[in-house]
Amino acid sequence: MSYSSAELMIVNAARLLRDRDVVFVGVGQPNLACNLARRTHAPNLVMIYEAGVIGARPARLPLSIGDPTLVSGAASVCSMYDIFTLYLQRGNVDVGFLGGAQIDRFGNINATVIGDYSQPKVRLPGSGGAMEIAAWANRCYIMTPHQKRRFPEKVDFCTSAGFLSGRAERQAAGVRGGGPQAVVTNLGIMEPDETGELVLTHIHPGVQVEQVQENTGWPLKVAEDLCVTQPPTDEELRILREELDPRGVYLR
Amino acid sequence: MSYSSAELMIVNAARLLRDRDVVFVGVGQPNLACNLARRTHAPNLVMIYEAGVIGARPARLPLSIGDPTLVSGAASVCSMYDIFTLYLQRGNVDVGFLGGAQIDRFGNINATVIGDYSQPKVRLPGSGGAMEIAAWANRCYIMTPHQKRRFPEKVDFCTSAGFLSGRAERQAAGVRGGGPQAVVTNLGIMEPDETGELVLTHIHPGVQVEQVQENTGWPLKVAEDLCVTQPPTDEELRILREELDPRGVYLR
Amino acid sequence: MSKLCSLTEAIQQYVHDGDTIYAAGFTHLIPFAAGHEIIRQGRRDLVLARATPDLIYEQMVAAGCARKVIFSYMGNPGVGSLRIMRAEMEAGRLEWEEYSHFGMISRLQAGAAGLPFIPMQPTATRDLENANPLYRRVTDPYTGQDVIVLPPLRPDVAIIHVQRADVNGNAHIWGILGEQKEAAFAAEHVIVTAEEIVSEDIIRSDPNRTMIPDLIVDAVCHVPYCSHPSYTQGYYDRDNEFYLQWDKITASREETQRWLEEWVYGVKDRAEYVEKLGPETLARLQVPERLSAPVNYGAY
Amino acid sequence: MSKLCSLTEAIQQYVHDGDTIYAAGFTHLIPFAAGHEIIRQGRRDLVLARATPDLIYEQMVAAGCARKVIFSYMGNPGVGSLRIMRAEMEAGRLEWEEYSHFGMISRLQAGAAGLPFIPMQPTATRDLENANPLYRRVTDPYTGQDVIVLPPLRPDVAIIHVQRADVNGNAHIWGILGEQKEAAFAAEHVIVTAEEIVSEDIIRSDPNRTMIPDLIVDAVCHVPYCSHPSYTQGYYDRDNEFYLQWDKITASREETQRWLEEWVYGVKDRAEYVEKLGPETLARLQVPERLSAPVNYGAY
Repeated sequence: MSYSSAELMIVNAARLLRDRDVVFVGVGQPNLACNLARRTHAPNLVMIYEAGVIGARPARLPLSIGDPTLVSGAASVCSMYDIFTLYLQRGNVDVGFLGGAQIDRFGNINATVIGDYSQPKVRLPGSGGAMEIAAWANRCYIMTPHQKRRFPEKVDFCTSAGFLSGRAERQAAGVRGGGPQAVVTNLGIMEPDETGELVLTHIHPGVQVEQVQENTGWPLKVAEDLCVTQPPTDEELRILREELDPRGVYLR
Repeated sequence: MSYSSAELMIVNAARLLRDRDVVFVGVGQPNLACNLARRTHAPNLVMIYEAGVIGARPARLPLSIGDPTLVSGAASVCSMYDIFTLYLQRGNVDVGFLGGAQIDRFGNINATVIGDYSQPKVRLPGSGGAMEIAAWANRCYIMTPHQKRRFPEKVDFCTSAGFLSGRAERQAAGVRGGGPQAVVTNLGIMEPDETGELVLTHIHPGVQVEQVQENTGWPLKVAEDLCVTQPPTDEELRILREELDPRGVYLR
Repeated sequence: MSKLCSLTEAIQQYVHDGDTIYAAGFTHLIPFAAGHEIIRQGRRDLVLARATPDLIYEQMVAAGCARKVIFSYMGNPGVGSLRIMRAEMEAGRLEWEEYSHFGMISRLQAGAAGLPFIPMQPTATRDLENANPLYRRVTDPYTGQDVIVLPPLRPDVAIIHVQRADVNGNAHIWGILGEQKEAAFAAEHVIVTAEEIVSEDIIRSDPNRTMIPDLIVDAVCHVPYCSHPSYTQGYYDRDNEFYLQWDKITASREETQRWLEEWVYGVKDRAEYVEKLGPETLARLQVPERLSAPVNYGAY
Repeated sequence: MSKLCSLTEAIQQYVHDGDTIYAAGFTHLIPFAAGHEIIRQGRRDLVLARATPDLIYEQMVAAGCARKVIFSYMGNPGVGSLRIMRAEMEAGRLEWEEYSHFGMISRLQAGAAGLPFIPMQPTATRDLENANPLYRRVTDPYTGQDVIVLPPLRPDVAIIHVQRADVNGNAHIWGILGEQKEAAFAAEHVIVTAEEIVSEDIIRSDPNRTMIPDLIVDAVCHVPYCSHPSYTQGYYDRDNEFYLQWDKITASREETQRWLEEWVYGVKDRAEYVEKLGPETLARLQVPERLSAPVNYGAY
């Protein structure tokens, strides 16, 4: 079955989740990845949302981070202060999903501004929950299309910490979380090496390494044991298209 | 109608409350004083309890600070952290009631220990909510029987701040609340003067000033315009005895 | 004591030029009607504080009410960017003060709780901290480590939409709670708008549900459909079509002004706005019932 | 995933000699059954943390389980003093660490929230601050004033009694909330005891009522009348006669030991205790129903 870039990313992100993970979910593609995982290999995945929803079981595709379908039938709903303290800062969150306009060589993310902060060329939405998710979730995953402008060597503004200038700097900062574990794109998957630098570890079927390099803003290291990902299965695609996003809002 | 010392204190404390006051209520006599005020001159009194109850309308006499009758029919119930922060620390509490084993010349209260703290002669219950109520409620009232051992010149341990060594010291400490406004006893009422020292301003009918002095542990100043309190009215006593504490638990 | 009044009166009395406003609600219970009333009354130089400015603040910015925004995520939720706010900021015509969600909500929590400041664990990145001088560091006296702190936020007025309230201002909220309680307690004045005004008995049948107590409330306004185009849990759904449409409207300043003329200045109040929305839109936003299981408080 | 087990098993697995225990509840939902089970299992050197030690900790102290108490108000609520704890402290046989209620609850809140420390406004009196070295001061970076701070409290085990829970541990609590939520989130392990085990559907019909989420819960135990002689809102009243009686029992150590023999060691578990209480006592503690008005979440 053929599939879109979005479907490819969602399926690969879903496969990174483990059963019983507590996931801080964003709307859109991360939400689909989590729901797909829950319907396949991770039935006990717990989805929590920055709006204060724990154990959501959305009956329809949520259209915003605070969609009422996340509440009806959820296990618990609390205040935003509680979700960021009792859950995230306290260390109860296994996985966070992040995205942004720029991701750099060490997995740092910019969702704030292109150009100078006080006189922005492009003013982006800002951190939202991302600054703390990146710091305190045990593992973070980044989903983003693979384009050169999205992968500069260094972000203009560091909204969310990856490994900063390398693992040592992150470690010295004394943050709880393990940092970004994987960047899932439409071309492949990058993972940090022992220094914290993102290295190409997987390519999707039919993708060439050169193609990934061309779309990355720094000389990209390639893992010695570079793998090719398994293509999305018919069942994964069926769940996405028929059950989770029948109108294809986030799948195209 | 004749009345007990307890009834006399409760009635006089009730009269100090103003309509619309938000009162941090204790169990026992303060609770009766508040309910009496609400049934007489202060129908809009708001009673809040350290257990987290706001706007209680107890249908029976509460037997503890966390009696379920405080909850059923209350306006709101929140956590203890919320009651001490959003209400008390934030400045939403007009009146606090306090008591203790010792009250000194400057209205400081000891509810912690008689003798040395680490090797107590008598180990008392401790602060509970009192340390912060004394500091942050706009006005505090103290109800206690008038006995010499209860009114030493200086408390063994300062659980709750009155005026410390005088108003200047309290002011320098930067606390929000105005401190103790009156000490209501079975003999009369003491109020702080401009230095913060407790001065006898009211005596109850039939009480002699000498009698008060004999039961006070320091040379007690007497106000020039010393007043005699109005005796409890029949209506006040009827409400206390028939409606609020028909079994006389706290009235004897 | 009843504090019932019209939203027009409440805004007249409690919202003044130059005030810091917190129109609360994280995607839920957004008091759009109050934002529109502020626009109609022509308030100026407001400081608009809100974790997510959403369409409500963009409309107020477009109408010229605001001098500054305080925020943590500026987007059209689920759709894209807020074109006008973004353009105003890029052009240097709108001041801003920025936090992460946690920083923003922590400031409100400190304001609500009467805390002198609030500490947070470090996040490793210092760029936002460097960009906003209100972020400070203190030394943890127990570990010697640096700790990030923020000062309390104390808005002049919080506007809190709720599902049901009594005339005194005791309010039940359910569904996403966002920062409703913290904003109300942090503010100097509180305006409550409610889908329904109910008897005190209903409120007092479930005191644990009362997030906002009357003693901090200044005005209670009965405003059905206050949150449209956003939603109120159990009452109506989000009008997602409008959120998509707004993205197109704001592509042009003229179009935006035309929309304000028609839907804000062109109506007297929310009741007229709702009438103008019409029965088809309202029908589209209805949701089937799903009731909570009751609990027994006991008649002690 | 079901975590249902007997209270005997839960205590065996999660409470160890030397642990810091927080048996939560401010006069309400006090998990007496768990205290008795800990006594039966002969745990030693426990650190018993609780704002109000109440009878439950006095019984554990009398049975020799405790090395130390951490508290903020030590009394027999509404009756008088806790004679045995007081005597043990006066005799130097029981260590203690003391706070005001606010200090105690703030430490739990800091533990629950993952805060490095928690600031509080000054209270003018320094005697308790001087007596407890965990109170510290830092300088408010915004005002230059001294601020009182306390470190997080992180019990090894929190025991939380609730009205109803599902088998996974999602729990509804209503009535006085005390420090239930904060204790649960602050602790490393959480044991939930419940008056009723209900279907997930009941819990999920009202997610705003869920104070304790399953993801922090280790064990769920079905323990009706767990709080006797205290109460559970909507289920039974406080047995005030016992509170008065305890004051007499504890006037004598022999009498206290006899009581422990009969009511703790002499029964296998709470079910036997309840049977021993007998139908007359249970009837005396019943309360008429008073239901909450339902709310509509909407079937989105």
